[in-house]
Amino acid sequence: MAVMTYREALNLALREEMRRDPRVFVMGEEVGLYEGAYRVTQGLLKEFGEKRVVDTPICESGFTGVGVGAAMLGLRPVLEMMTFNFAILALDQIVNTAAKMLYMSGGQYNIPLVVRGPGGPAAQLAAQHSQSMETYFYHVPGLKVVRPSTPADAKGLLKSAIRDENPVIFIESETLYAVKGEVPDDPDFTIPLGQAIVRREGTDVTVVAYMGMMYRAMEVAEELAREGMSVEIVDPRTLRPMDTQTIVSSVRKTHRAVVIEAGAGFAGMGSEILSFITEQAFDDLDAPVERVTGENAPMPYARNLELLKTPSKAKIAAAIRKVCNA
Amino acid sequence: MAVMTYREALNLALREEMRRDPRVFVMGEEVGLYEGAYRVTQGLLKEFGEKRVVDTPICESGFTGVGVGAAMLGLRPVLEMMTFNFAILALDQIVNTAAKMLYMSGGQYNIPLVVRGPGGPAAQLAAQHSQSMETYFYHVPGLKVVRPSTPADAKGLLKSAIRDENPVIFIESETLYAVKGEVPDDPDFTIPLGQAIVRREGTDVTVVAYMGMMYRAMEVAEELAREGMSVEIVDPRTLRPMDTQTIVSSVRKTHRAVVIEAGAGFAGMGSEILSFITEQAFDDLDAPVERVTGENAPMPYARNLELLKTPSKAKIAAAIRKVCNA
Amino acid sequence: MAQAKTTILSPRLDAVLARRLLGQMALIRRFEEKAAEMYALGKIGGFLHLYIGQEAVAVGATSTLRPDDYAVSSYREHGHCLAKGSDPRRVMAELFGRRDGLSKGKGGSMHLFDKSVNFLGGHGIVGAHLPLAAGAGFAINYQGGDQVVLCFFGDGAVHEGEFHEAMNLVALWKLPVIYICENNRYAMGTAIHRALAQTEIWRFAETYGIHGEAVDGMDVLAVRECVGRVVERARRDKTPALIEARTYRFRGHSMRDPAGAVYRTREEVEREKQRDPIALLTARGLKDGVLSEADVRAIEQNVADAVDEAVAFAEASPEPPASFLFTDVYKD
Amino acid sequence: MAQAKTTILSPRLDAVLARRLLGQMALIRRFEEKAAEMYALGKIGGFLHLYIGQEAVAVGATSTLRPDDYAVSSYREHGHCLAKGSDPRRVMAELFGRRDGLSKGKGGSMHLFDKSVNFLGGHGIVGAHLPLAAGAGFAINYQGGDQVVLCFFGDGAVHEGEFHEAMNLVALWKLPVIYICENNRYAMGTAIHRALAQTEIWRFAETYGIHGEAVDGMDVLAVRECVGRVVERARRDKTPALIEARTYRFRGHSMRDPAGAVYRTREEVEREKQRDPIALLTARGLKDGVLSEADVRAIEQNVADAVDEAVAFAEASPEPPASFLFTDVYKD
Ligand SMILES: Cc1ncc(C[n+]2csc(CCOP(=O)(O)OP(=O)(O)O)c2C)c(N)n1
Ligand SMILES: Cc1ncc(C[n+]2csc(CCOP(=O)(O)OP(=O)(O)O)c2C)c(N)n1
Ligand SMILES: [Mg+2]
Ligand SMILES: [Mg+2]
Repeated sequence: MAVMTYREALNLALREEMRRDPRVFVMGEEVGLYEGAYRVTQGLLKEFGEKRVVDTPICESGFTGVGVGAAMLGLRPVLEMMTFNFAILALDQIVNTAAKMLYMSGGQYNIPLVVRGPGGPAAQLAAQHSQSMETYFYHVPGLKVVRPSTPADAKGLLKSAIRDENPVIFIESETLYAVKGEVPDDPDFTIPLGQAIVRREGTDVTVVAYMGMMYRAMEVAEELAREGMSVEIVDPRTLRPMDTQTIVSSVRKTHRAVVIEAGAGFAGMGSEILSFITEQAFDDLDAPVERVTGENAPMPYARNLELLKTPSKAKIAAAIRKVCNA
Repeated sequence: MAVMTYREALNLALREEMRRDPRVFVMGEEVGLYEGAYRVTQGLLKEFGEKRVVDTPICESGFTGVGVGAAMLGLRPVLEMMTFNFAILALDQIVNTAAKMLYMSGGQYNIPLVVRGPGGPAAQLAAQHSQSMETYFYHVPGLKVVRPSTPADAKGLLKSAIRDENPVIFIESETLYAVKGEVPDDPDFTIPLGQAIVRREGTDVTVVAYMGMMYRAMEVAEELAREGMSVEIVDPRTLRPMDTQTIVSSVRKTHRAVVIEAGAGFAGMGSEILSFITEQAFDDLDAPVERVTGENAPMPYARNLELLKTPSKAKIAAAIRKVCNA
Repeated sequence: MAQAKTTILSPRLDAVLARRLLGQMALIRRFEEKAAEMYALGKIGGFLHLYIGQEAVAVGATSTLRPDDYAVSSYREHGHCLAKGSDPRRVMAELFGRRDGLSKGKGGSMHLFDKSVNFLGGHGIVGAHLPLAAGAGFAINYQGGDQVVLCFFGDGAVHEGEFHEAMNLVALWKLPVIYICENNRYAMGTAIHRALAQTEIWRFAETYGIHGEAVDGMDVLAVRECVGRVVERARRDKTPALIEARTYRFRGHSMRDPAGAVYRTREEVEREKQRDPIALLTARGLKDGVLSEADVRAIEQNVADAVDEAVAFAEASPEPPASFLFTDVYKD
Repeated sequence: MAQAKTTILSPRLDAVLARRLLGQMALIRRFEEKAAEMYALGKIGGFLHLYIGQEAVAVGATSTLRPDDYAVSSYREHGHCLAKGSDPRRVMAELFGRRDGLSKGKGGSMHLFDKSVNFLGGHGIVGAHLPLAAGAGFAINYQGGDQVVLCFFGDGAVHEGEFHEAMNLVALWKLPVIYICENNRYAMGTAIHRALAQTEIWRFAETYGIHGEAVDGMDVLAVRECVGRVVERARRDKTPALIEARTYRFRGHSMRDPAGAVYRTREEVEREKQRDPIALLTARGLKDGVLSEADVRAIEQNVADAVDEAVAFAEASPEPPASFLFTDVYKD
């Protein structure tokens, strides 16, 4: 185990997979000479050369289409969206071409493509650059969607994503790149897509959260532990396919659930998690599942408003208390 | 009251609003000379001329941006997406520009824009042309999203959408254009956005459904009535803002709910409707809310598979029976 | 850059070539006439976009390819798919939505794919397959191959931003991709001058510093000569090109627009039909003495038989089983 | 179509004009130097893209406008917003995220909007505001006005498909929109020749049959002369144009790329700084005798005062109240 940042873990995953499989290449805006807007691709150009580390013009739809076409011929492209906000320009290529190609071709053309980059709330980047973008992808049959919260997950899941035969949307976070953690050295270490993880064991309530919200929930859990409450935290890690089983098992144990999401709430990921918990564990629930979501507004620039936009620790704690006292 | 088709009702709404307000204009692919791929804009070019009925090149992002820019200067554009599948190419303009402009400008520039056209499952149009597109819009703060099921709703809601000061996503259906119904003649007849309607009164179970699924649920309700079951059907009509109150009140009365959606289910509209019902009426529920959704696959072309893709009457009936027998 | 050449059926023609080109064009024509009948009978559903009138483009262009070269097209792709070598029986079965269709009945008319002949598909979103073609070209270079990619699209795709993105990328990266715009003067009901500020599509190539050329798309030999040249160059030195094939669709935009009479005149359609690519090649072959009347009849009989067989095959093929709804969503 | 002219500070210059142009450029410069300081102090957050080095483009171009004309820009828009006439105090307050900012603190540096001066905003998605400008032009024609729209964007926006869509639309529909590409040779860390197959951006105009022209973007008088010409034409007969202003950013892409040293050499940056647009105009004014050293000092003092006042105003402005999170999501 080495201790490294989330960013370094991603970088290592890319390197290892590029070493392992010559069909893997990295493409995107500023991934080469500039070494990545967020330095995730640092050193890759030097190690692998221009053939495999490809700087593109600013044409998200165009270069995503290039990735899909290259995948049809057997390559394994890893595309970087400088931030996932810009992936909306490539959404047609991702949803209508990449995700549906295997189906439309009756199984002839699978698209082993990874689209990765940071997404979710960032720091004072305002409405267009600070959004929970997973919502555009996780409902789409044919896609897989990953949101890795820790350095080890970042590495293990990115490697699985690259080895997957299907298009995988892999959304990192600007706010986590500097987070440090232990990461297995083994170049064969991978984490299967579709497996949730229990981040913290507890008996009173299950909190489902990922990325920054997972860390915030962990802090709240520690604080509530001092009051004698035992909070279990489950991180789905992959949003599609969702590991409903791990989450539902946890709820069956605790009989209570709180779902947290950074996004604006209405019809977000939290709705689905609340839904399948309620469907599958209705009789085990001692209280309705609570959702704590971002406020229903675009992201404001002003720091004080921004802080109000995403779920605060106070709100998370209140929701936990509410289900526990129900 | 006149009896007319859904298509005619939309056409009439456009005409009336264009007569009423010279700032309203219609723009899109084939809306003028060709009179609309689905004939919704029939006769408009003749009545209003080229200035107000504008054929565009095939550039969804470009002409949507034109609409947004024109709205900034005080016009009230009604854009037609030939089908909503192509709106995905304009999603950045809709989500990042139109929806956020009022907020980003601190209230200076509102965007009174309607984007309308058919969406949802159609007849053997396969994966790229037969999708539930509302999912890309209804979670976005700043947008309103309408799905009108009947001719009267089509007229009344489109008129409200055009008079609204905000961007409204108005998704019709290829499969409903020929449906006939009574439509008020009054040119001042409008239906406020954000109001659900009880389509059928009942006492045993609340079924929430819109568009084609609403009609299918009505047929099932009639069939089940013969068995003595009393099904209430609520049509949300506007998905954002959602009239949670009408839906929850119905559930408080019936104590049971089934939510139907044509889309692929995971993290769809049904998840949100299930969620708020469960949150707000948990103690009134005698059974967990059931979802009946489209299958989790792209839309196949073959007719027999296509029929299996969207919720069948049998599945809807089974879900209703299940919650009623729980 | 070169101006449109209206070389009417100029280049070399021998008996073998004449029979091959005529045979392919006639097959596509007959196939689609039959498909239209089957659509009217309800055997085919959804959208059906016929290629009738444009056959010289697909046939002339693909006739310059090696089997390991690639082609990709839009939703109007029956002709390209057949010209690339797909089995008409499996194409018809796909249109019927049957299990033995190229895509097991899941794709339909707009989404024909055939990996066995390197046909990268029929794509329904206007303009979206242009970057795909660039991606195929990218992969060829990456893999060190010398294949080329032909990408067919309509004049309507030029309206879309993806056209620009794709052209810039192939030019910038020197990808072996030939973009063939089939300018049939209409995008659905929109005449080209109502949609493009500049209607000489081949001239867009200039902007990107690549080779652009217009060719008479009703003249299969002219298409073959022009595309053959740029294909050889692309194979040799990776140079992309933009070819504007000037053609005309004899039918409506789709079966739902059978007449196409609002946006174009009957006279115009009749005039263009005088330049039917099949008739032009037949006349030339007869005149040059490389085809006989008997040859022509034999070809007609052959394609009629092949198409009848395709229909019989499609009819006989079962519906895809219900389980197919859930297969091919993901690959393990 | 015209080639790049390197008319160094050629056209007419009188004292009033000299003071006005120099004053505006100096204000923008000083404003942004101060903003950089405030960013370092944590008073400004998020992304901050400085316009330093490019001032001649915004100032020269907008100097040809009437107040009722429109301008729109990207995220690098402080200069355009100030040049269009916004109050520096409210701009600084916006950067600070304060209640009295142009957008009540909700927009920040990348999203300045000012309806009072017809500034249609700073937009963060590269290329996305090009169609907006076309829409403004459309509305002007619809309303029967004779205003024009200036749309400022970087060379990087030319990579995007929306560039093509917007150019085609304004050319096709004859909209009074002047597209001004500020070619500073880099899109973030990507030198233009690494991203565009054809780097003479003004030549893209040819494809659409509209007027294209390159101008020395360091020469405020040249910009003014060139844009003035196309603005008058657009006002008169609705002709759009594409102007390529050749310029250079002296700072990094944003405050997070302060050096910008990986992708360009220090020598290059130093060489370009020799052509500082403010120094060039000052020298010309002094040489022509329309500016005195005292004038220059007075201007410097004025803008320093104005910027200090802007900072004081921003500091004094309160944070937006919590309730503002939920206002302006919808308009009633
Ligand atoms: C992005 C997108 N917008 C609109 C459509 C609807 N549509 C299908 S074909 C077509 C016209 C295309 O014309 P052209 O490219 O000239 O091809 P042709 O049909 O003439 O072969 C349109 C508008 C679509 N499929 N995709
Ligand atoms: C669609 C989109 N893709 C990527 C980005 C990230 N990005 C912000 S600025 C920029 C470079 C733009 O360069 P240019 O247009 O030349 O403008 P300049 O910064 O030089 O003024 C990039 C890639 C973005 N904002 N939007
Ligand atoms: Mg066409
Ligand atoms: Mg630049």
